[in-house]
Amino acid sequence: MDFAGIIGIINAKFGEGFASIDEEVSADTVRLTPEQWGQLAPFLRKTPELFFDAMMCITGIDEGVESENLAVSYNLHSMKHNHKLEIYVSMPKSDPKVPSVEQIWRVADWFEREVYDMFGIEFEGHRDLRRILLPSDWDGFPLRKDYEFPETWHGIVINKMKEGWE
Amino acid sequence: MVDYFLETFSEITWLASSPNLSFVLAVTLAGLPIFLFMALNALIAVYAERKISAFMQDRLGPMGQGVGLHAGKWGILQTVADAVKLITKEDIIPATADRKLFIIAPFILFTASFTAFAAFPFNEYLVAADFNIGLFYILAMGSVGVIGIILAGYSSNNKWSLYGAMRSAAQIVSYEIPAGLSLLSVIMLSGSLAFRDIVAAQTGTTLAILPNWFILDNPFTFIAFWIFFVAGVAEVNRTPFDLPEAESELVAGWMTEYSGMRWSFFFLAEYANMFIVAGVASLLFLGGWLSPIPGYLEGNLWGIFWFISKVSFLIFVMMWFRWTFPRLRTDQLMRLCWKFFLPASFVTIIGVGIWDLFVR
Amino acid sequence: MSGQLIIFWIVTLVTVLSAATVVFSKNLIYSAVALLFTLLGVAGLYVFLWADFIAVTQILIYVGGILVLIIFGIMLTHRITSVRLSHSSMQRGIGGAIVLMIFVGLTSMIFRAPWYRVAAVEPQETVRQIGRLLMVDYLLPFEVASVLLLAALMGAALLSRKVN
Amino acid sequence: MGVVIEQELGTVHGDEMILNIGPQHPSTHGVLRLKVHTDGEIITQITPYIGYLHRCFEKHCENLTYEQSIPYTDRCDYIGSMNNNFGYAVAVEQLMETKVPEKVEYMRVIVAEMNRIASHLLALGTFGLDVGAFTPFLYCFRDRERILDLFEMLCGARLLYNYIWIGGVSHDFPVGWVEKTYEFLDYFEPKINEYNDLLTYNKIFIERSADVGVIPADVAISYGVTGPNLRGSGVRWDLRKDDPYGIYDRFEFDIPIGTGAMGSVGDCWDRYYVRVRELEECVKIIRQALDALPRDGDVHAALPKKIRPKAGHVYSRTESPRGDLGYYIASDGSDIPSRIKMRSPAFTALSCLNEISRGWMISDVIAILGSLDIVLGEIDR
Repeated sequence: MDFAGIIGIINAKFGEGFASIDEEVSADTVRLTPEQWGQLAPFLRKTPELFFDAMMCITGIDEGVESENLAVSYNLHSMKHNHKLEIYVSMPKSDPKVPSVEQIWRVADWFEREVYDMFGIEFEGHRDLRRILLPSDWDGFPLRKDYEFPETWHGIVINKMKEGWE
Repeated sequence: MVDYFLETFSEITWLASSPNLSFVLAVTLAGLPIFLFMALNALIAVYAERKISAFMQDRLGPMGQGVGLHAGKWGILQTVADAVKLITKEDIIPATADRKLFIIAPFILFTASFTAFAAFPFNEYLVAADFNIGLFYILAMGSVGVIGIILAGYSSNNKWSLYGAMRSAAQIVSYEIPAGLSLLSVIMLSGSLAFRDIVAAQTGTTLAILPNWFILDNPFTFIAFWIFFVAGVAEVNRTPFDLPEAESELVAGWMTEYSGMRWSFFFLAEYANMFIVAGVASLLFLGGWLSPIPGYLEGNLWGIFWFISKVSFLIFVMMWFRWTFPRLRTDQLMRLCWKFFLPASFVTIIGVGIWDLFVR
Repeated sequence: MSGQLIIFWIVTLVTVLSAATVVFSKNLIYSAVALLFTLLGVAGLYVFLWADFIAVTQILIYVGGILVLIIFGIMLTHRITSVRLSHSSMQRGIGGAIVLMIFVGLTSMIFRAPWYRVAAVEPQETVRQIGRLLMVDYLLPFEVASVLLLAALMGAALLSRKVN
Repeated sequence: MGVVIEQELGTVHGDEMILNIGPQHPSTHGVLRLKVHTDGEIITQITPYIGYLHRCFEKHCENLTYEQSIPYTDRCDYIGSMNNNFGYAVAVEQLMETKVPEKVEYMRVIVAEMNRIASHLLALGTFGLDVGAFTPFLYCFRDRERILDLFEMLCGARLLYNYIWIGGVSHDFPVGWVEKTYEFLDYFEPKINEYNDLLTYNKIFIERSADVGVIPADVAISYGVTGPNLRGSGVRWDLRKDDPYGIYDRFEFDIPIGTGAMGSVGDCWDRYYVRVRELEECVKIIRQALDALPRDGDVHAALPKKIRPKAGHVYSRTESPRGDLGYYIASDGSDIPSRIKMRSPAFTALSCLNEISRGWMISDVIAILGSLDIVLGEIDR
């Protein structure tokens, strides 16, 4: 099924204008709010015509220091129908919360933990939201654009990046 | 050999006057070669294992080039270098280990295989102490060694060691039964537990040209040989039964915390045990020191040669196993023992009895 | 004193001392290890009685089988090794008196008994005799005993099985 | 740190013992720590702890230009570096809408498939090692060595190639390389039977791997398990055929899947055997590509002078030896990417470990881990 068809099915269920196509970001990406994503996710997995059974990737994104927004991008794929969909959910940096899809796609368990680890986005409903790559007592979320590198860690001095290295 | 020394000493006047001294001397003189032999056996076997594994794996193994600090031509001195390294290595005892048991464990294991060698004949006369229940004695001493393994695993206070020790204890205790039962068929045929009588019963020929060894005596002893040999491989914890020290699972099993000299005692014991298993198998089933061509190439020195050759061949087969097979799992190991080997060894006992009564 | 006597005393000393360690040790696993030496010592004593078969059987069964199971049981039992064994007893007076009486009784019996003395002869072929006794003369008791042991084995397997 | 560890231990039941496999252990294939709850030797729960090899790949990429990130992708999956380069190059080219020359396309397929063979050989060998077979490991390394020699001839490096660039490759094939590759293929094809004789059909090996660690197809898809692991579960899915990138649609090859020949579909043996069969398919592809390789052409013809894609993002995935290797690249229009995310196949494969290894024994977990063919450099990035 092509992208327009998928949008058609979604809008038929949730009302016209629910899934807005954002030409600026990418041509085949749906931009959603966290609440909308919470409603849509089970529908995408269960509906026989869509049947997105594979979650390819979950990416956390910091939209830049100016925009004050964090985002999570979900790349979905249907093994049965061989069609893809990208969902782009953005939220303010002050209150980064997204519904968890960990129980719908099991692979999201570790992907969401990684996004939480790197961006501090809370996935509501995740059963085991811990840091995954960084030590459990790490401060801050390193992939945010405004992240300040710590000077020491447990008394170990961290060398600053040398000047002039680009 | 103790008796031989005592006899010799009684002819030397200054020794004959002091029976205590001559007794101690005789025991020492009989025991020392065993110790030397165990060390030599490990040296040669380790070198052989390296070279055999290397040739099986398309490599050359240890190779020395030129002179100086290299390990000799073809790496012959490699194991000597290893031994020097092990002796000079720092002796580490983990802080949380049970010190006394940790120290005593390697010696229990080593002593068990050492004392087993006492009853081991290399030919008709070359034996440290000639028992009339030699075979039974060697089996008993083999079962003492497992206590050393369990203590090593327990005292290290390490989970890998504990797992290794538990696996090892379960494995050795289980495989002792089919190993012992499969030997019974030979004991039934020879009617003795003394190696001298067992080997003597194998002299002569069968089917005109073949040597009258027990492995060729009847189909049941042929099966019994394989049961004993495989169970023996399991008892010395070698691949495919090397679960207690399975390096990909349990790091090094019960030996994880050992290093240097203490570890080398385990090592000596392992190769000594290999020799014992191969030796018992060749004494009981392959005619011991008898020549493979009955009537030719016999004599005392030829006897030692034939015996060592048979043992070396069986040790080579064990090494062949090791570099070919993957490792079994604990439950598969136990299933093999209790569901296949144990019934099969009972069948061999009954079968040999029936064969001896009716077929012969 | 002959060389054999020296060895006899060494074996006796090892047996008694390690037996004492089994009783007095406060660490369970040490007791088990001391038991190893006790059993080996007893096996040595059997050898002095010309009972080589019994000596080796002692090692094979008690050391190789039963002691391994004891140590196995200690290792598998949860935290049993850290239990401090206490030897405090309530009835020291009476207990001591009874022990003393038994000691005096046994000692006096050893010294008074008219021991049957024969010249030491080395019996030959004990194995053959034992085999004959077990397989010919006492075959029925031997078989009954084995059936009993089999029943005990099956009972143990049944009891230890997890009921799900 | 003491406090942290105590918190991690959680609830332990009476008969359970906690065993830490790793971070230093002979068969964790790197620095991986598995916290294993065991009841005797039976596993009741596994919690993998990763991140010991985290080298901030994604943060580095935010400070480097597009082409400077290529050596970093090498270091993620250091067993299949060519495929990592390839995936990254494909993703950036998709973002920039670059067309690469015909010759480069063929060269990329050849080196990527060669690297797939090398990677699979390592996977097969180490899986054998994990179940206790030492010799097949060295046989695999013997043949892998020849591929590494060819790569060394090609670009000077044996593991971290930095060979496939955005819009091209770094060097043309040196004189004699193609002939040597043909020679290698002739040498290698009969060797596959050697592995089969030695390990694949060994009775003990089948006992250890058949029916162990079964991943049913639906569980595999839900956990995002891809590549040979997914095909071992009986799902005929290969990006080279189903979503072709580069010029993979021009080649004739099969997609081997697990059939449960020795046990049930999706067990360790199936995953192992899929890799063995894929070796043959790789040889087929390389032969076709070598036959069709254009003789002349400049491999640097399409290299962009300045890599500055327009604002936007792309998610592109390629078939690495371990499965779907995805790159999510977001550009803000400058010459430095605003976000690069690598979706590594080993990461998702490892996440299903707890699900598939509960109830098995410690030895089986090592076997299952070996059959998943993880590379910690890629998981931790």
